[in-house]
Amino acid sequence: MNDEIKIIWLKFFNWVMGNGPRPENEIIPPELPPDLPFTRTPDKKHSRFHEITISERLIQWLSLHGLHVFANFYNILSIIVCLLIIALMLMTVADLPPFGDFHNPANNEVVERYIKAGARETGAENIVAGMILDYRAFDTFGESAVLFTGAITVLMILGTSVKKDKSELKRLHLKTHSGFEDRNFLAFAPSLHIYRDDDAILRGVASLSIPVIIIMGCVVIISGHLTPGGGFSGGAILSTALILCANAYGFIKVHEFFSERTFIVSSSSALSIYALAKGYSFLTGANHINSGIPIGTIGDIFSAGLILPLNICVGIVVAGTLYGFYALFSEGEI
Amino acid sequence: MFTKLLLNHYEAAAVILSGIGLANLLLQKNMIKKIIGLNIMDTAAYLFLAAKGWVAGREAPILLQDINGEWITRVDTYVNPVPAGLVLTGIVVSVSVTAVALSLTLKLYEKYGTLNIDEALLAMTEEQKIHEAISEHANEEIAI
Amino acid sequence: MHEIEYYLLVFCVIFLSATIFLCLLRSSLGPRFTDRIIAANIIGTKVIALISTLSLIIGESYLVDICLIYAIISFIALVVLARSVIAHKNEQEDFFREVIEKQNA
Amino acid sequence: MNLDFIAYNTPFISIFLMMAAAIITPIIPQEKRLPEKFSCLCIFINIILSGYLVYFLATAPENIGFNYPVGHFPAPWGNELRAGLLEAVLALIFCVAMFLSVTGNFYDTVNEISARRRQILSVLINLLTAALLALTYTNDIFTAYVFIEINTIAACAIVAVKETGGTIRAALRYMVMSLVGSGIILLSICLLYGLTGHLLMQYMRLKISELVKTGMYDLPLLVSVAFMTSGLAVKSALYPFCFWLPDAHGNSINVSSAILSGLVLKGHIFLIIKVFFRVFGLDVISALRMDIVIFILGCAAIIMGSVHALKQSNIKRLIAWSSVAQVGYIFLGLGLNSEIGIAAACLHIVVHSLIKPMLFTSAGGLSNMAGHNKNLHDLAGTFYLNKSAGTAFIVGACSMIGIPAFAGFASKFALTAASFESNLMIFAVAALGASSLLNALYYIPAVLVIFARGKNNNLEKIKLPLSFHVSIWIFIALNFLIGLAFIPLLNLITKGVSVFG
Repeated sequence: MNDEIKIIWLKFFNWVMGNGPRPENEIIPPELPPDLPFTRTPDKKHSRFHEITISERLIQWLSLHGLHVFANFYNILSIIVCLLIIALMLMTVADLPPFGDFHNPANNEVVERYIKAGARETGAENIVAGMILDYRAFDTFGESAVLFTGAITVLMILGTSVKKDKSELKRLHLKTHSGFEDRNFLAFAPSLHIYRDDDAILRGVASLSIPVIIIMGCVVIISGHLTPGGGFSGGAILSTALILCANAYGFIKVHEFFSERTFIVSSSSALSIYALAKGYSFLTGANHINSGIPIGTIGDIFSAGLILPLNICVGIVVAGTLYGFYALFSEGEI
Repeated sequence: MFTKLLLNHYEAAAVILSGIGLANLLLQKNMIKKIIGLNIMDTAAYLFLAAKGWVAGREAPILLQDINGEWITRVDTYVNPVPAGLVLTGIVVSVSVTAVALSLTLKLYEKYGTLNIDEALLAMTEEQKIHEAISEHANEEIAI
Repeated sequence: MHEIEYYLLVFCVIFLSATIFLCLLRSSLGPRFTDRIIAANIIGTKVIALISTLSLIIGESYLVDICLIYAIISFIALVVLARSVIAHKNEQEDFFREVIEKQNA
Repeated sequence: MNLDFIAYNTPFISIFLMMAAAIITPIIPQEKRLPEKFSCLCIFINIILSGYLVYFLATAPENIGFNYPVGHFPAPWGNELRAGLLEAVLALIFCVAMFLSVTGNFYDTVNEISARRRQILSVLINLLTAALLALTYTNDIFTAYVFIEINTIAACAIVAVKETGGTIRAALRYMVMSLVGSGIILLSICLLYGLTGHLLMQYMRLKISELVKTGMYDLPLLVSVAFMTSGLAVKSALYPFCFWLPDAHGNSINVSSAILSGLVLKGHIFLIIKVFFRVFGLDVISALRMDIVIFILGCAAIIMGSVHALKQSNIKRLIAWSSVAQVGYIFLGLGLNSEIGIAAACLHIVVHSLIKPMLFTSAGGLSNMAGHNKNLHDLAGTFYLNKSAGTAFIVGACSMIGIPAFAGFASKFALTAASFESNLMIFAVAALGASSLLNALYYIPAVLVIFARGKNNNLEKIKLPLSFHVSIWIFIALNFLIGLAFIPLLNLITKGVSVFG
């Protein structure tokens, strides 16, 4: 009985550790060495300098005796600091107002107005959409600007530098990590999206699903003021359609209709329209002038004043930006 | 205190998560893992905010219709919409920040072939030494 | 909703969460890269089931939309991962072949 | 309320103008350096607008400032900006410093980076200006968070704008440190929202004073103020969190160093002042003992920043470490926890954001003469090749040391005067004196080096364009203006601080 349990436990343990018996006809690539962790620490000693200076001697001594002690000390210290912070925060949390109680300070007159008059004043059925695009629209404007900043920065860092030759990268890699055992070829970033003949299944699935995904994204964007969703989520869905297209049909295919120029012009112009619309609304609001934008009946598609066009603008920007991130990270260019 | 913690269990989980993120940040040497730790910290803050907004027994803040087709705008029907908006903003911010940090990491790897910022420093000082050696050599040649 | 149905759904949620943990274990321990990818994909599938169960429990139909979007995103994540693995393998084999040729020569 | 239309709309228009400029800059053609000229033009318009706002508020019969609702909804429901005398003065100074550091280094960016990157650099400069102005004017703590993030990303990007290994590494380090800061700030905002239910500063303050009276949420309040302060202190390089700064400021190109040191840090510091003054109130801060902590850290920063600067041989790293010390002065004024102390701190913000860009610009001009070498001993004799840069460097160094008639003296004088009213007087005066001595120790050799006629006699004179000389001389003129006539400025700031809370 005891042995049986032991055997079952052993089997489970082996399963967890991945040592279980493998099927006989499984293909194991013979000559490749086993997986290593994501990165590995390279050799301590770079062999280009043969003179030993005093500092190097000190480092050697430390690496023999002191470094382990120091590293352990640092690790233990940071664990203690983290535990202390967690304990402090837990004490703080225990002092906070109870979870889910409607007497909490957060449920005050501000929330009351958002719920009671939100639909009447903004025309949006979705109270959150009305809040972020009308009551607190300046935050959302800043948020789009953050996305724009991020896109421009990534474009600058990854997109405009001089492309290194691949052999140069390999040389660099071999210089720092000599030897076979290293399999961490992040720098080699092979071109992922070439048109390949053995991708027929993926292309079939993509040709069916890309229109559906695009329709889904458009629906989420357009009904942003009626249901959960809006520009940001809809734009993210649209960008997945672009990413799927790049995977199935090759990167060049997407490049035909979505180049870097398209990206910059579309997001700049969409954000300009956004800025103009919001600037008009902010200025008239601050000077107590009626903006004259009709609110419409609650629940219609064409209602809620500026929220629908703003959502569309944000959707364009987000779709472009997220696809741009993907393309820049995988290919180095949009 | 423990009963209060059980009452505020969402917030407690959030602060523990943020502590885990901070520990990741301090202990990991790999930049990508550090960025993951930062993201965990951000996510913990969003969990905290979302927990702040919830009110027991109320619906999500999207207007409902009653039997006559009228919009229900009573306060005791919906939860607090403000944290939802703040979380939305925060998520977009963290997406762009993560993208920038990752792109810098990629560049660092292209330069030095390592994801560890200290090893990059070692490689950088060695490069400088080579540069200085080369320039000194050049000066000597001119002098001759 | 009937009590029994409610408890059944809650049990489903708990069971799914427990199995998600097992998948997480596999995806972090997985000896091969493919194991990790499959584990991650199974987590995605389970999360979709979990969200739909939750939408039944809470009675919010909006959550079903989130299911759809989650399905799209997990599908695309799988495609991209698989493709990067293929490209990675090809590149690696080329590289090793090159080095071996150099050593032989 | 009979407010002038332009003055009333200035806070919003100046932010909005810079953001719109940033949005359309990527589609401006790159010929004839149009993007950079466009951003200079926008900043210049902002200078005029802010100057008019300062004039308007200073001459108004009751200068209490005004709240500007952004959108159609009044205060607790919508976002809000606030413009008082203090904010207007700071915005004016930030715009002036930004304009002069961009024009002063206009020649330098051509040598350093490609045309495509220059276009993106001008986008980033526009965004940084917008974020700084928004941090100056905002009255809503979540808006502040969003603009802090814009500031962070843009600041990291302008460090990495020239792609070398050092800048990438420095930018990455800066990024990680600032993201830790942002995470902590976000947690603190969550806590504050949970406790007060508001995001606008004056409403938060009302709620917090109620809470302090009842004594209910003492620990959460303490934790939230500590987190907010430490998060912003990481971003503004207060001493123990400042080790990212010399790398970031020392490695990047001149215009980036000037903007980062002179302006980006100041935005975050001003936000700390805002949080202390407008969200918590000085009495709550002193009840929670945060002022002592800030004061001690400020003193440590003053001493340790100067000590680290003594060890540097690279001129840009020297100036960067001196920034750490100067940030310490501001925190020292803040830690005195009185209105007059905060006025002195604000005066130091003004002074430092005019001196530091000048020092970086002139150091860039000098090192340009020595073949882009930044080591101190390579700069020997460069004064004779570039007289205006040399003069500016001397003026900046004298200011930093605190010699009378230079701008640095004004803020040191104000800080000393403020410390006389505090019971921490001895420590404050000791720290100020010690740091003046240390400043002299590391700035005077640097000044003497550029006069030394030594081994570098074979250097050729390179003619720099007019924009550099004009900007440098405007910097010098502003320096003397503040140094000789700082009493009216201090009065203006004191007035602003008295209506700030």
